[in-house]
Amino acid sequence: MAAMSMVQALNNAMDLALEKSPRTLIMGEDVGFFGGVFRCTEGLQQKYGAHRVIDTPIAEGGIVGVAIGMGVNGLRPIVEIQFADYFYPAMDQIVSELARLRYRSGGEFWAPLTIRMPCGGGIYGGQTHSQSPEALFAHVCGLKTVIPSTPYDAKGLLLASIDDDNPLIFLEPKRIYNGVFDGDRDKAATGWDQHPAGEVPENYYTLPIGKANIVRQGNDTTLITYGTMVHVAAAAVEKAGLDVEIIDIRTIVPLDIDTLTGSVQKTGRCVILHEATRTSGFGAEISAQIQEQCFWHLQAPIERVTGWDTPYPHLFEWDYFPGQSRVIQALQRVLEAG
Amino acid sequence: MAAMSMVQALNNAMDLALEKSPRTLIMGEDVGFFGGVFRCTEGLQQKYGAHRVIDTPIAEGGIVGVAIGMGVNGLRPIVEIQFADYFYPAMDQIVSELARLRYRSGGEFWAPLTIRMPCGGGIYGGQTHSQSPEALFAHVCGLKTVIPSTPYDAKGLLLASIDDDNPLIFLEPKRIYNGVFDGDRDKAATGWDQHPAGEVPENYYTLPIGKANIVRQGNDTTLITYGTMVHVAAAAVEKAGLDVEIIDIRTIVPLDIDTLTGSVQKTGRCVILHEATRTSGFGAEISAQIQEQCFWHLQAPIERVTGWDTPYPHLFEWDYFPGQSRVIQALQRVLEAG
Amino acid sequence: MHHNRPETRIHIPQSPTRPGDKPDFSHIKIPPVEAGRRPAIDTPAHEMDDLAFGLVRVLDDQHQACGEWKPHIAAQKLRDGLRYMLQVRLFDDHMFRLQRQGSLTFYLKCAGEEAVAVAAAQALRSGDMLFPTYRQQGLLVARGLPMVDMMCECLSNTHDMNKGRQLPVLYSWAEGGFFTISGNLGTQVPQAVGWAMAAAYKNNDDIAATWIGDGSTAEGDFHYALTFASVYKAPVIINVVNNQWAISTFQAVAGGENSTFASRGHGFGIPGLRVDGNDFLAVYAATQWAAERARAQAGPTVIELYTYRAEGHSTSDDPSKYRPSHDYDAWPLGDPVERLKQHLIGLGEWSEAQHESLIEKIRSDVSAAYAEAEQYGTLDKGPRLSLSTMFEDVYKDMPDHLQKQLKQAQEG
Amino acid sequence: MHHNRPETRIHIPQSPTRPGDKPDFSHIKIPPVEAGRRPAIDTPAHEMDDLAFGLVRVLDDQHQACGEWKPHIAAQKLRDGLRYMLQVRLFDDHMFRLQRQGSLTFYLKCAGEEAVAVAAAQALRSGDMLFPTYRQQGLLVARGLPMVDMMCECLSNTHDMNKGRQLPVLYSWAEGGFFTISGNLGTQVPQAVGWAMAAAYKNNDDIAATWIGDGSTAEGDFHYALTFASVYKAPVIINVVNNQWAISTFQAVAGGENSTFASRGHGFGIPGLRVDGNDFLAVYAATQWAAERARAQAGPTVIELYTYRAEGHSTSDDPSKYRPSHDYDAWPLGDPVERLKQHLIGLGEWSEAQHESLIEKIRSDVSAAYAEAEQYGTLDKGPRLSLSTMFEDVYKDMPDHLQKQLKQAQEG
Ligand SMILES: Cc1ncc(C[n+]2csc(CCOP(=O)(O)OP(=O)(O)O)c2C)c(N)n1
Ligand SMILES: Cc1ncc(C[n+]2csc(CCOP(=O)(O)OP(=O)(O)O)c2C)c(N)n1
Ligand SMILES: [Mg+2]
Ligand SMILES: [Mg+2]
Repeated sequence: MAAMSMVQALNNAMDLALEKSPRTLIMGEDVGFFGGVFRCTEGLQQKYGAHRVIDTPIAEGGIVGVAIGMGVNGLRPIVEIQFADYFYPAMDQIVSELARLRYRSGGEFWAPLTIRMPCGGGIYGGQTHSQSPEALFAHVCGLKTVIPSTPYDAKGLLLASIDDDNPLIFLEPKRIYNGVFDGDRDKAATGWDQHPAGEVPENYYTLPIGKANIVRQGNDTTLITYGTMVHVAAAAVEKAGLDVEIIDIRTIVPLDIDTLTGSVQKTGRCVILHEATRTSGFGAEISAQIQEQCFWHLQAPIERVTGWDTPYPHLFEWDYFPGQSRVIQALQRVLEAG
Repeated sequence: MAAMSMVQALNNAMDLALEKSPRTLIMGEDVGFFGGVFRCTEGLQQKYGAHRVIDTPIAEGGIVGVAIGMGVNGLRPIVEIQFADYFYPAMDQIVSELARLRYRSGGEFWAPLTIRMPCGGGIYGGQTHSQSPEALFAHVCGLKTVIPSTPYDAKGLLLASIDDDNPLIFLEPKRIYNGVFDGDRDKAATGWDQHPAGEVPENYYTLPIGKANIVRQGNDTTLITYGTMVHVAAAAVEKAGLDVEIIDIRTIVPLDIDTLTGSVQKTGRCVILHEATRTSGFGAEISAQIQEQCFWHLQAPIERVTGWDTPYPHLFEWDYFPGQSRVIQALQRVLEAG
Repeated sequence: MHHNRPETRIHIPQSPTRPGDKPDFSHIKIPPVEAGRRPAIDTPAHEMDDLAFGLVRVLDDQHQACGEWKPHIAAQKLRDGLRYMLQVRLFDDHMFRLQRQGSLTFYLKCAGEEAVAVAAAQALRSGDMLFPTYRQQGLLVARGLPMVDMMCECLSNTHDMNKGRQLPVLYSWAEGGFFTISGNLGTQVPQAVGWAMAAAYKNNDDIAATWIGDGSTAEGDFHYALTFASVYKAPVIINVVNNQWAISTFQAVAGGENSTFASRGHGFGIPGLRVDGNDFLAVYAATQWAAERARAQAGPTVIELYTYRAEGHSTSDDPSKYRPSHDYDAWPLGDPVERLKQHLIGLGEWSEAQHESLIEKIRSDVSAAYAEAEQYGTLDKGPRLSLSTMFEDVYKDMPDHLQKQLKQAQEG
Repeated sequence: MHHNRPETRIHIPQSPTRPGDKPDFSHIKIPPVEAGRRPAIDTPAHEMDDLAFGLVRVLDDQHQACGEWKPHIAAQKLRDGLRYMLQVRLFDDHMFRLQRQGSLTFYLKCAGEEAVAVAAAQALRSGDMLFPTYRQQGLLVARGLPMVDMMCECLSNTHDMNKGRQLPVLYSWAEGGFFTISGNLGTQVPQAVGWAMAAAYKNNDDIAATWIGDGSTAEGDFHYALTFASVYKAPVIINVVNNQWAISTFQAVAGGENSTFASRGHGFGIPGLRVDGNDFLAVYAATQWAAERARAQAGPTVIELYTYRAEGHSTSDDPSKYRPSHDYDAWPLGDPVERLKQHLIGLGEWSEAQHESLIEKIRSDVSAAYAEAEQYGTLDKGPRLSLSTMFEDVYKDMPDHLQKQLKQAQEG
């Protein structure tokens, strides 16, 4: 075991993956010699060679298209999109190709890509360095979409993703790359070495894709979230002193709905929390499914606490970010309802 | 008044728009000399000139990017994407540019594009000529998204869209371009001349964007839908002899939620019907909002009847298509619940 | 002139002829066969720029092979090529008629473009991977996929390689090194580059070849492919099939007015060959040259196959709405089948009689194949794939939510 | 060598030098000024292909203007140019320092590339529309945007033209004909083509000019722009600023190894000029030539501005991790400010003393501007835009759901 930040855990996972199989390679903008703008691939080109950690042209659609061809030819590319905000030029290759290959070819062709991308705000990145596009991927059948909330999860989920023969979107909440962030921007950042899940085994391990994680047991309300917001949720619940069950879904698709409904059937109340814009965000799907399956258990309307339906503004970053107070208010409303 | 198919109504709307302002132009693949693969722009190049109905290269991202520049320079381009399945290469220009221009520039720049695209299945078009991507647009703030279900609506909504200074996605359910289709593929197709909304005024008129249409009054359940499914809904309700209120939302964003909640508060029950794949489809958003606002009125879980979470298969088109029987079953389940 | 038509200075390209006009191809300059030079494969790219503006030709007007590009090719291989092309053409005719009779939902021919695929397939090795678009059925035929398998795809029946999921003609054949055809234009080109990079990564000398239409070169994917192929010197051949039309739009709308498609790679240092696409031997020779370059790690090549779409875009199209009828008869580069036939006859390796009997033979093979294919089902008759195939292969293993949906679908 | 490193034949381009190496630009060939030919603007594109492989230069090693490209330009205009460039540089220095002190969230300099923007702005007409990327602040300065306005954008304060919504340096200035800068690379290029097409559509002779980095040319948008510009002969200038780097990757990774960026348009029949980007007069002359072509309806031009990113990519970058330090000192094309200054001194139109006092003057202007800007607020101090601006301009009019959300946000 070693104390690792999420960046280090991801780096360690990729190191082990490159070590394990010469068929695995990394490609993306600035990932090679430099080691990535967030340093996730630092040192890997030096260790494994320029052909295994490949600096690519700035062409997200090209990177994914080319990686698909590599995947079809037996390689297992790990693709880094420098920011999730820049995946759009690759949308066609992801949706029309990557996600559909196996289906449309009757199972003959497929490409086991893992596409990593830093997502989320809270770093004063403005509207083009802060987006959370998970709902767009969720609507594309054929893709799995994963989002970790701790270094321990990040490593285990990334290794599982690389191993998975399905194409995978791996979202990395950049606000917690280098330390835990609980939504209180006035508090000094705490390093991952202060957090239990910052203890990461150095050996190879995987965590199951499609399994949610009950982060905190509770009885009065279920709070469903993922990514950075897991820590905001925990801090809010702590602060408000409420008996809330917090679930980190960890995988967007396939969603571990049974764990969610199990909890809501117990608590009878539910709040969903994410950073992405509200309308048609993934919270809508979670809400719809829980409503469908737990209708007779629900004692209050399911609430969504989300980013607003605006781009992520530079100046009003902290008014946009769904922080602790909005979470607490929602929990209280839900608890008092009915 | 004249009997018009939806194709004719759209053609007529564009004719009037080109007539009204020399700043309006049409561009897209095969829209010019040929008049479009679905004939929506037939005769318009001959009437208005090759520079006002422009055949473009096959490059959806280029078409939208170029049209944005034109819009910024005072023109009002109507863009045709040949099939909704082919908008993905234009995703970045639509999401990162078109939808954000006004916001990011503090209101200085904007481009009043109307992007038309035929959507939906039921024509044996296979997975790349059948998609319904409205949920993807719904999650992009800054865009309005419209989808008509009749020739009358198509003309009025298209003219309103062209007039609107916001960027607009205009989805055209191709299965009902040339006649009403109620989901019964064994029945002979009926022309729009048999349908009251196939009567279309020849003069210029607009319908409000953001206003739903109560297609059928009813008391026991609210059935919310749009596009081709409006007709499937009507036929299903007719067949089952149920007292159902059918609402055609007509605009995806901004959603006329008040009309929807008004109805559900009356009926206490709700079914949502769309052709798009289920997970993170727009039905999820409608369900979430209704649940949030009508929780205390709901007497049964809201149900979604949707396409499956698979690509649209060629062979199993009619098993994929959410037809009358699935609608009736859902209505009955919802009516019997509780 | 309509009163709303303002004075304008925007340039809008136009097709030189339209319905009602006499076909006119006088703008096309055809250099003599002898004018074509065949440089060594390791020639620096920019020293070959002229090749993108010439026309690689082998067969002269008397159907004799000559000039620097004349390939070494046995008569038997040529006869095979002729047979494959004929098979493609007769297969297309048959399937097109079946669509018109309502037996197929859709069909798409490659009439006039048979050499583009067949000759290329014959010039490549079996380990080379093909990334086609939808008008290269000749690759399948030349690589030996039984016609019945092609028909089963078009029928979405129980023997369909795609399990009923794709439109007719969007074939896939892993064993034959033929990548699943996409309905989305252009996507295969960077994929081919990636496949080729992977071959180089693995240190083997297989190469990739890909085909894209003139119209589709406008997609960003074409640019990605050129960029990555250039940067990583990928062993790939990028074939642009310039059949002059993209559905209703003339190639000038795709940017064919100011330069050739063969020259599209020049800005990346990728050499381009402009080739008479209806000259079987020229396509063969050009492919061989580019394949040698790729295998020798000398880099990628763009090949423009200059040809003509003899018929409509597909069964959904009506070309009489946008171009003169019978224009193919006036196409100055002739017909690939006819030209190869005459060449073989000139060599004394073929005869009219053999040709007639070959046609007979293929016709009956096509009919027999279709009779067999029908037994495996059609869209609405006979055996049918299980409903579960709708939910399979979305993922490698079916996740819970799809299992639930399958159950619901089965319950009706 | 790691044991998992297989034998491979894939070509991976490399930067010629890395940290610890001595800067080495010996691979760069600089032709003499006299070698540059300036063809008539109506010369057929393919007869000018050589220009994409040469280097348009005006200032010789003694800083004298000579050769065919030497523009007619008044001394006062040159002095203005020098002043603008100096202002950009000192502004950048100041803002960079402020970011390091924590006053700004982000900043990005254009050190070494000032001529690219300033000279171009001076060669264009005020009605011409500019579609820049993030390293052309010189356009704003040359067109007269007060520094305080630029600072207000960087501070997201109450006078910010973007109403607090964008990162620092992503300016927008409608009145000045400066299009809102995108955070997404490459998108502005087809937009510029569309703007130019609209000008032609409206039958006026304004043109558009756009800038894109060497790295960003790999995006599909660049291809779209070339395609549409070629097909519709759009009156546009597409400037590729080849500053040799894209964050940490050398221009070979963007495809600079096998051809020049200036030649990227050749495959579309778009002529390309490769220009010494640090030679103010060369940039001016090339822009003027391309603008004349565009205005005369002779078509688009690609201009590659050959220059060097003198410093890091931005405040988020650390170039010492991937390239030799002090490499800019070895850059063979010198510094644009210094070269224009020497030229003017040589003409007897400028002096060291004037230069020093100009620097003093600008420094104090910058400080004064910042003092003023701060009064309009900073990210966390002083006056602040109303919260409602977060919800405005998403749409032209605020729809109901955003009004509700605004209310919720206001309630906290
Ligand atoms: C991304 C995308 N855009 C549009 C289409 C619709 N479409 C299908 S074929 C075609 C024309 C293609 O022309 P070309 O590339 O020249 O190939 P050809 O049909 O001539 O062989 C178009 C526009 C599509 N399939 N995919
Ligand atoms: C679509 C997109 N992909 C990636 C990025 C991240 N990014 C910002 S600047 C940059 C490098 C651009 O290099 P270049 O085009 O050469 O311009 P320069 O910075 O040298 O002026 C990258 C990769 C982005 N902003 N947008
Ligand atoms: Mg074509
Ligand atoms: Mg650069």
